[in-house]
Amino acid sequence: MSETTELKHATLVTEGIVTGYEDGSRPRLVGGYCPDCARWYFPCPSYCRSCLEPVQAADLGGEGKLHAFTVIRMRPPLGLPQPYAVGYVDLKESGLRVFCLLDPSAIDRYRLDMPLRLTVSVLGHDGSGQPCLRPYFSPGDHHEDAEKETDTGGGEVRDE
Amino acid sequence: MSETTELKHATLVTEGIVTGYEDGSRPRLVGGYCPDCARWYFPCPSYCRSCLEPVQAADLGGEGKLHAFTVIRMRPPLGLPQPYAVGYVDLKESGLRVFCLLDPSAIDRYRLDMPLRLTVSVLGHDGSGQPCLRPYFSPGDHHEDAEKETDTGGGEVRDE
Amino acid sequence: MSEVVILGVGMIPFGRHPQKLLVEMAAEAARAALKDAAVEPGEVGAGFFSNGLAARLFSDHTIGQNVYWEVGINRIPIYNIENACTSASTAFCLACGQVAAGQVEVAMVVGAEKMYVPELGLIHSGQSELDTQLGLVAPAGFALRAKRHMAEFGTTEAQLAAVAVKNRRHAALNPNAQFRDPITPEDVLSAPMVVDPLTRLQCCPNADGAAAVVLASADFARWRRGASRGKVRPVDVRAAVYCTGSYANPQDLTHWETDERGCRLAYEAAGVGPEDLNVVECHDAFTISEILHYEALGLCPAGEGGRLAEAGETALGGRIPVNPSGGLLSRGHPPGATGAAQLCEIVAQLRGEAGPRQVPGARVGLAHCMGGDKAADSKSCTVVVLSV
Amino acid sequence: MSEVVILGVGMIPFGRHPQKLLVEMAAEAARAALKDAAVEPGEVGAGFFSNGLAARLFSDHTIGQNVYWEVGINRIPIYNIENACTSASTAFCLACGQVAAGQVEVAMVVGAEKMYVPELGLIHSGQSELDTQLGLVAPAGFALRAKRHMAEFGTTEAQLAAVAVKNRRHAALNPNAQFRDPITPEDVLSAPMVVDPLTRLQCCPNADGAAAVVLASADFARWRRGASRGKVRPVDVRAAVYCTGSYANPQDLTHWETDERGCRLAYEAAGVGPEDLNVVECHDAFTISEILHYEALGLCPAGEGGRLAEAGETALGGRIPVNPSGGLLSRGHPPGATGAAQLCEIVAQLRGEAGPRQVPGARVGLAHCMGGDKAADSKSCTVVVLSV
Ligand SMILES: [Zn+2]
Ligand SMILES: [Zn+2]
Repeated sequence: MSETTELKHATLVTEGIVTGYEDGSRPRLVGGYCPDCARWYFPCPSYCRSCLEPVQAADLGGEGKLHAFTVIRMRPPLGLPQPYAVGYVDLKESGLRVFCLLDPSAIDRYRLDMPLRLTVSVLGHDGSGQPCLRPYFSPGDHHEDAEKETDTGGGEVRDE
Repeated sequence: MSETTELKHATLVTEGIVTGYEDGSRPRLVGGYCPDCARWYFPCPSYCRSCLEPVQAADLGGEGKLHAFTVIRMRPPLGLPQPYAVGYVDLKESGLRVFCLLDPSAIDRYRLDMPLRLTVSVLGHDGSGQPCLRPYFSPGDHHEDAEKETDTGGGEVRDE
Repeated sequence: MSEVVILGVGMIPFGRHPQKLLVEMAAEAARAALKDAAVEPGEVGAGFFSNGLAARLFSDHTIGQNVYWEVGINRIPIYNIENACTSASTAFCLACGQVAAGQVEVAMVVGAEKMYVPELGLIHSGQSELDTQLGLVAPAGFALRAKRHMAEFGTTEAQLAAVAVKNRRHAALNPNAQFRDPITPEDVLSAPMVVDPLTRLQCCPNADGAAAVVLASADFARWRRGASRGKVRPVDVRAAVYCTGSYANPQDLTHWETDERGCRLAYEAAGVGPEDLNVVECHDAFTISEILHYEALGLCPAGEGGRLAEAGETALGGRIPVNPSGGLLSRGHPPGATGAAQLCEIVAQLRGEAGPRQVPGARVGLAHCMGGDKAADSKSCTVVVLSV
Repeated sequence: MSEVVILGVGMIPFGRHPQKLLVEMAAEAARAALKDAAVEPGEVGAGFFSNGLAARLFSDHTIGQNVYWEVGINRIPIYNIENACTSASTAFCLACGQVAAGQVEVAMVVGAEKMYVPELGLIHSGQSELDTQLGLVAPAGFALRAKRHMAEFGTTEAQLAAVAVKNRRHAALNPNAQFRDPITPEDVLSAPMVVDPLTRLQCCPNADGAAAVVLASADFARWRRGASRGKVRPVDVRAAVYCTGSYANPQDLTHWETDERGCRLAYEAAGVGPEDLNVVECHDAFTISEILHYEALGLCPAGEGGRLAEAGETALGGRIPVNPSGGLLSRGHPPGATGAAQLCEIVAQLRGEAGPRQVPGARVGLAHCMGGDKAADSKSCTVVVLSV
């Protein structure tokens, strides 16, 4: 429950880039999609880069595969932990390759091509010292996640 | 004497632009002079703008004539008083027209073409809150000043 | 330079846009300009982005690439230009040069600025400059000029106020202007004093804003006009001049030598004189500025600028309307965008699309911009002459 | 582009200059370049000034005018250019374009940066960018590439280290380089880890620095050479290419498409290929960068960059010496100045004036620069080919 409390007092790093985290359902990235051009975007741009028309907000899911990762051991920015991990993640539904934070508690477990699952939680601050909600990927796939949810009897409270 | 104490603890707004203020002698602006090109400068540049050779530091004196003045009534920068006064001053020796602060205690006395005399004293801060020595011109000419010095029996302590 | 045309312009209303990022504002203006020009993103061969303050205010840099990619423009050279108040017009001069040289067929300028943030602070010539450290805030340099002009030529406070009142009257007719409610001379003169003799209503307000211009070679415009949509309404660039200060000492405060030189060079390049102009946008950062620019532009003899304003000759309906958009004084002044917004206005005027503020039959227009105080001179002056 | 030459170059030693203001450093480099070119201030027709950080660090802006006036240059157009690590080389490309078009006979580029101040903080792609807010500091983007390159091509930590060791060995021969003490592979690999697998000695250090280049038309150079001092030793500009990212998704992290495109365009413009090069300065911001640039430049096949470094082929005395100056890794990397410093080195090499680090008989040289991370791509790449 302490994490839930934190969630309520922290602001999201950038509005509109994730969904499904406030209500305990599955966190997913939100990007954009232009149906005319069949193009996906993350983050959602003002306009489709092909046709310059506004794009629809699109659920990009919370699952991906690790394309590259590294561990940042220098003095971290934005109150992030030292060390922390980042990587490029290939998103399952859209095929987009996105830069993202990786779960800093799993630094020793990252392997290329491993499945990842999105979390949204307080990680670092917003630049003015306020706690900040950031999306990050953790090891694990949808299947694992579903099992876990079954184990705990539902998705409302999760403490990974 | 309190002003003298202040002088010792404050830093000069920019190094090398004034002299004669630390020892109680007459404060003067320091600029540059290129003997080859017979050109005066304030502040002193790295090179003469005609011949690109280094210039000599040059005493520009402490006397001038008020070419233009105004009173700044907006929220002041750098801890300057509200209001404060600035102007363009035509320096006596070099003929240079320089931008400078004017004595804020004499705001009602400025008239075009009036004679002015340089003071260096704490006026505002240096941007990080530390008291800062700044040159500024006050009404009065050399002649007046000389009389005053005679009156007070010397130039060591002056409290204008 | 007759071979360069403006194909399209776009801007967002200047004002407060707290919900929009700088890049979003810029992209909105860029998209509008592309659509106005009927140019596809892939046709743009070079992009220029101008901004003055985002590095200091937001720790952002190399922003142009972000802006252009928001409207689908990538791969091409993108230039990030800063030049104080003339940032956008300097970018325009660079872009014109590349088109005139045949280095690109289509170029684009986007300027944007976001100023309504608590971090803004006072506008100055650079914190490391001695003048700044000696208290030279931006309005003070202009106030000193006003005081000399009043002393030497008898310019009055009422004449200064007339400029602000006129530009506000114009702004009421411009939906892109920030301040549109009419003001009276009394309002201007009784507003809080900022720097003697300039009251708050004589100083241009801050603004969030963005504006964009699409340029092309005349050949491209002809081809496009013939081949396609008929919507193409090119405006000829007759001159695009940029010069910097002379910094001579002593400076005469009643005019900027740089201003006069810039105007003269532009007239020479364009082959026109002040008598040929139908409409002018000039850099009325302060009321006194507009008066001094009248004189530099040759709209009146030296010293007569105040009387020209007071006589209404530079108002819509007058002999030579100046700042029909409302100018910096009422449209607001986001330095990164102002130079492009001026071009938006002149293009609208020359196309006959300026609606209730249209100067009837305008064929030749001029956009004038100045920026940066240095050694009692100006660091930059740009003058663009357009015609149809 | 064969009609543009470099007439003169100048720089100050990169390192710590706490006593010098940015403008002073820049003026020192500018003066040296003017003297090297035997050009008078009044002969310069356009000036470009490049800087990346001073607006954020010092609240300074519109700095170019201040710099040029310190060396007696006024009135002419002065352009303030920011483009991350390629600020100076982008300015050089712009300047080349104006000279090539005949818009000016003589142009000048001055780049400067002052970084050794407490306010510096971490280098990133812009604070408002989502990637920055998600923790993308500059070394991380390169480290991710290194990890993919190692995974796909078997590049080793020893090969990465070889780049740092070589560039330090070169720097020992360059009095303008910041770090000149030799280092061993063990030093490199045992240095503190910054971002896996890049240790501190694999990341370019900050620096205060300034560098300048004087360009002219070949006609001007011929006239000057004939008319005067014999000191004139022009170097031909065969290509000056600037391009920006494609930002395609997904990006292949083992190379930058933008890098390859920039190199290809430059070779095409210059009419040379990698086999014609005698000396290269490339943007070794990190050890992995130099390896990737070898491949983009065609100095070796894709994936072979690590082995090329390890084999010593890019060291002085090797097949194609890269970064004889010490590169960013040992000279230091002040973003506003680096692109111009690279040109200083190539010009010295082609003139045969590089002293103990001279590549014997160098006739064709290339300066390569990259900057700005965006969408796993680079925001800019510049490639300049020079020859004598
Ligand atoms: Zn689309
Ligand atoms: Zn001299």
